[in-house]
Amino acid sequence: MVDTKVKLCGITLTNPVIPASGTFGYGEEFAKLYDLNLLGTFSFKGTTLKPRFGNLSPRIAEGKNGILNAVGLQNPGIDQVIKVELPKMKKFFKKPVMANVSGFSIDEYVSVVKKLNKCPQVGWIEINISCPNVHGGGMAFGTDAKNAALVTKSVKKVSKKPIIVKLSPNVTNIVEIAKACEKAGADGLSLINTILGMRIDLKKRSPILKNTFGGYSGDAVFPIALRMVYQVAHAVKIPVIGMGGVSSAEDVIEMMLAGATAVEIGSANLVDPYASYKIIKDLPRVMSHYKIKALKEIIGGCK
Amino acid sequence: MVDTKVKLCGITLTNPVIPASGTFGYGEEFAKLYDLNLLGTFSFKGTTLKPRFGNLSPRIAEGKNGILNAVGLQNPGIDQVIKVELPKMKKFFKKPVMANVSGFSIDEYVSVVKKLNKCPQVGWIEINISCPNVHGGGMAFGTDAKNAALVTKSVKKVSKKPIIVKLSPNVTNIVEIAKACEKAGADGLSLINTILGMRIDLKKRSPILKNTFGGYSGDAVFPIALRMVYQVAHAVKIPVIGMGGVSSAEDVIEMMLAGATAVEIGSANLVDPYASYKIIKDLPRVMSHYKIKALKEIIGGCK
Amino acid sequence: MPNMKEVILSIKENHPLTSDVYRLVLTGKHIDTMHPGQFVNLKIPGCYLRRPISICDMNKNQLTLIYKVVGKGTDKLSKLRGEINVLTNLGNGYNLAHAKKHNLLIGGGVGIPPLYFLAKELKKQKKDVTVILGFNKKNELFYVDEFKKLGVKVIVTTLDGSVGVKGLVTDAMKKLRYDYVYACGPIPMLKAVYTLAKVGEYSLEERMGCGFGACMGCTIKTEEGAKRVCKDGPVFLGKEIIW
Amino acid sequence: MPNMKEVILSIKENHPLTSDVYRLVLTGKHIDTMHPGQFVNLKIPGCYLRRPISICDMNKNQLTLIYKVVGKGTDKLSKLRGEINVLTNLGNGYNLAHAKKHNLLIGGGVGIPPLYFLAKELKKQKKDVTVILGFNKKNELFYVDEFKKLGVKVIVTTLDGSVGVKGLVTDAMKKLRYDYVYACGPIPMLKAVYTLAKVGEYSLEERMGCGFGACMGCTIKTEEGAKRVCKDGPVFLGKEIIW
Repeated sequence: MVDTKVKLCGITLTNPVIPASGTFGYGEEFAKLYDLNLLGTFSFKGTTLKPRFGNLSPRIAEGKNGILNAVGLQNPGIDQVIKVELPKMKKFFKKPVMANVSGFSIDEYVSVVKKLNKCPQVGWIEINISCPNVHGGGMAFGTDAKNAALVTKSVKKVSKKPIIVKLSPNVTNIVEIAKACEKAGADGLSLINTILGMRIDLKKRSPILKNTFGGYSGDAVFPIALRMVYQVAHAVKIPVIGMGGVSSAEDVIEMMLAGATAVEIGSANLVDPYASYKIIKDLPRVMSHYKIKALKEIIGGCK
Repeated sequence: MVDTKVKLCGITLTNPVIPASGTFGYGEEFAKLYDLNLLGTFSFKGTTLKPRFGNLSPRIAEGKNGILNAVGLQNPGIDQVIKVELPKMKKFFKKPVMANVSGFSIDEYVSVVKKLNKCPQVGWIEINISCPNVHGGGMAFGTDAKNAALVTKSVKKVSKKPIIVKLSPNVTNIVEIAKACEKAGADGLSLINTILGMRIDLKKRSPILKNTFGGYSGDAVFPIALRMVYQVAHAVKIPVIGMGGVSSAEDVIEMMLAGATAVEIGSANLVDPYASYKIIKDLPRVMSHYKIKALKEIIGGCK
Repeated sequence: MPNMKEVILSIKENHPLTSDVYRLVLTGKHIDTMHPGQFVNLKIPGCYLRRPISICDMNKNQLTLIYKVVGKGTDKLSKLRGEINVLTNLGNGYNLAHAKKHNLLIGGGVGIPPLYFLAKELKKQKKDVTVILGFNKKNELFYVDEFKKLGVKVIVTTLDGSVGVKGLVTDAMKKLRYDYVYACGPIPMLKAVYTLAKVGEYSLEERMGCGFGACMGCTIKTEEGAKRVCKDGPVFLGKEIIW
Repeated sequence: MPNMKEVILSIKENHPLTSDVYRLVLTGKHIDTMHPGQFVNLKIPGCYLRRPISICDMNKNQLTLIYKVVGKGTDKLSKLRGEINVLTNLGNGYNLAHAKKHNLLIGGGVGIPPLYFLAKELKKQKKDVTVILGFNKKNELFYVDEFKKLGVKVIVTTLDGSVGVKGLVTDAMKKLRYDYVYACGPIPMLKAVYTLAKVGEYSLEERMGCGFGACMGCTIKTEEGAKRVCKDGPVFLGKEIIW
């Protein structure tokens, strides 16, 4: 019997598989398909202080072995999430959930984190400083080491939960930003967010996405994500959550060998709603095939 | 009859299709398959002042809908290229060729450019400041605006040929670097070079590439390349050559709509040695399908 | 309503009805019963995103879809044989309980297929059904006879007048008596129809990421706030839509 | 030698010989005649890079390849049916003109297949041929009878001694008389063989980008400088290789 347990910022996960924010809503749609308590946990839809509609459509375009999205942080706002979504979630998800938070100012991040302190369901707070689809804030914080550190320090000051900072891949030196967040007190890091991309409609001769650009994710970005996870995991001491194009149990193991303590599954959930479930079910087989007894033992095992 | 002609830094190309450096050697292997004079031109293997063996193998890994390479600028050195390769090339290629140049110091770039001044076969010099697979030099020049400008200015001072600077996508702000090169006198820009990536051998638990990291190219990177070409083409006045995952006539047109004056074909030549030939043959059909009479008219046509 | 389900179906037929409109007939056990206006999401090898196609007809263990080849994805689909991975039971369809005495179904181009299934179900309920099928020109016509075989009144319009009423579907509407409208087609057509009819249900199209409500990729603004076309639609009441 | 050529071939057979070693038989017109030690490069749907496989046998309009399932690519290949895109005529093979009176062919595991084609051609030239086939254990054996049918002397070695000589191929070499060696297999085996034989031709393996000399992906250092395994090899003289 193989051991899939890992520890993420003091909380033990039965397995390292975590559906990623923005691809799993608040769990509702997937809870109808399988028991979400099989998951390590999941990161719910990026939440802001005020409700947001997001960008105008089209918000989605086909990449090449990936998807481009420019949703732009549509969410009902933190109060609604606490009042409606979390109680609903409680019925089908008994584990600590990861709260994903976005903001357009330091104050906004801080206010949302304060509200989440009062939510016992929330185990971790993932601070998204890397959304490429919103103007001002979002990625602006994630592409500059000073700003990244400032957000991290500010939320750490008020947070009663472990803070995991979600990093942007759209940078020259992700290690520099990772170290700045660690120094500012981050309990963990998650990477990569989507890569800024674009597609053009040849008939209309205009961008497919109303927002012109969108975040590129899916299988195609895996080698880039893996490289950044490897670089960051070797540069910091805090746990790293790897994500970016993970779609199989083999990918999960590759990410963990690169240094990931846990692994988020993103776009794969969109093209196959059972993806995270299938990956978890397949892990023991793949582990034995590669002679892995306990997943925690291979974290950063790539020599 | 459709018109595929474009003008690149004063020289007219019968079509915008240019096999990219590092995927086409010095043309010899492909000249056996089809008449290379059908091409707009091609950019020959990245050449340095001294001969280079490059990195140790393995130098190649499968991406996900792409290829990772860590060849590391293997080449016989500029003197050998001028003495042996260019005369050989003369027999099968009658058009001006694009010389791709790499270096590890400003002096090295300058010396190679001086030698190329004496080669009538060379129409353009593509300055590679973005090779991700060599330590020191290479990408170091391409990820910093000041260094990029310095290289550009130095080679422009001595060059008798149009200088096209090849940019790295591994940066936070490619527009800043593009503008710096334009300001320093670049006659054109080409982008994107490969994206730094990695794969791990699950059995050996070690990187597949001996060099650990490699440059990721192929279909997978197309949406990222297209975005950067669009950003750069809208920010500079000099011509931009678009490349990155182009594998069809449709892709060529998408790149041109984004703002590319010409388009380089890279990895596609490796998995299908006839790729560039097929794309050129297919262009008229796709142009009529999208009601394009002259390619030059759609450059930057994406509104 | 039964849940979304992932099924592998056999391609029984995948043939062109016109130069670019294809009929895809899928067979397999455990195909849940779906409702007119719902759609399925197809995994096409070589495409990352699934392609949503609304249901044209539904029989025991058999699903009929009609799609138009518009890009690389649908082109690949048109060449596909053998088996295909399908997500079924997606979206909310037309509400047949809203049907009145005289029901007018209006479809434009590739928006026509879901109305066939709807017309068939309304006839089962002994409802009076008139269908307006809008095309650009004669050689684009499809399924006209199939509708007639259902015993519904069929009016064809063509932009160039090569068949039936010359002009838009709205030109054919004016002369008709109806109490309720079910429509599917391009937004400008739907808007024109609603402006005249001021009633009914309209099926919208939007680029989708997942097709089951998870990614918020296809959200639109409605009078009742933000709605996901895939999960809260694709069929909306005319009065809900911000035209 | 004829040029590299892109051909679409039909998969006549794609079956396992052992738990993970498969035989792939491809048929089609205009398959150029290739030489022992050359390889072809296969386009596997779902993989970006082609997969190079050396030729095991060659008849009119028919090509036989033997490959081992080692990863996702070869796993996909093992499930492939119908047609496949192949680049033929790649690399330089063994030089049959170098053959002497007593020729020893040595193959290890999945390095064995090209030696079958070589043995067949050498027999045609009435050469004396002895073959050593090295495996780990009994259930990994393949093609032993096929070699015997060629009328060559066959010696099998297994690491665990479950069949034939117990040990490595080099253990079987010691007792033999030979003037020339042709070998293919893992580097440590080739090195051990050359150390003993000090003569012969050795087929090397390397991860390749293109397979026809364009990308410099598979370059190695040799006594004669940098060489591309795909274009200048995959067969090299023992004395060229830096061991």
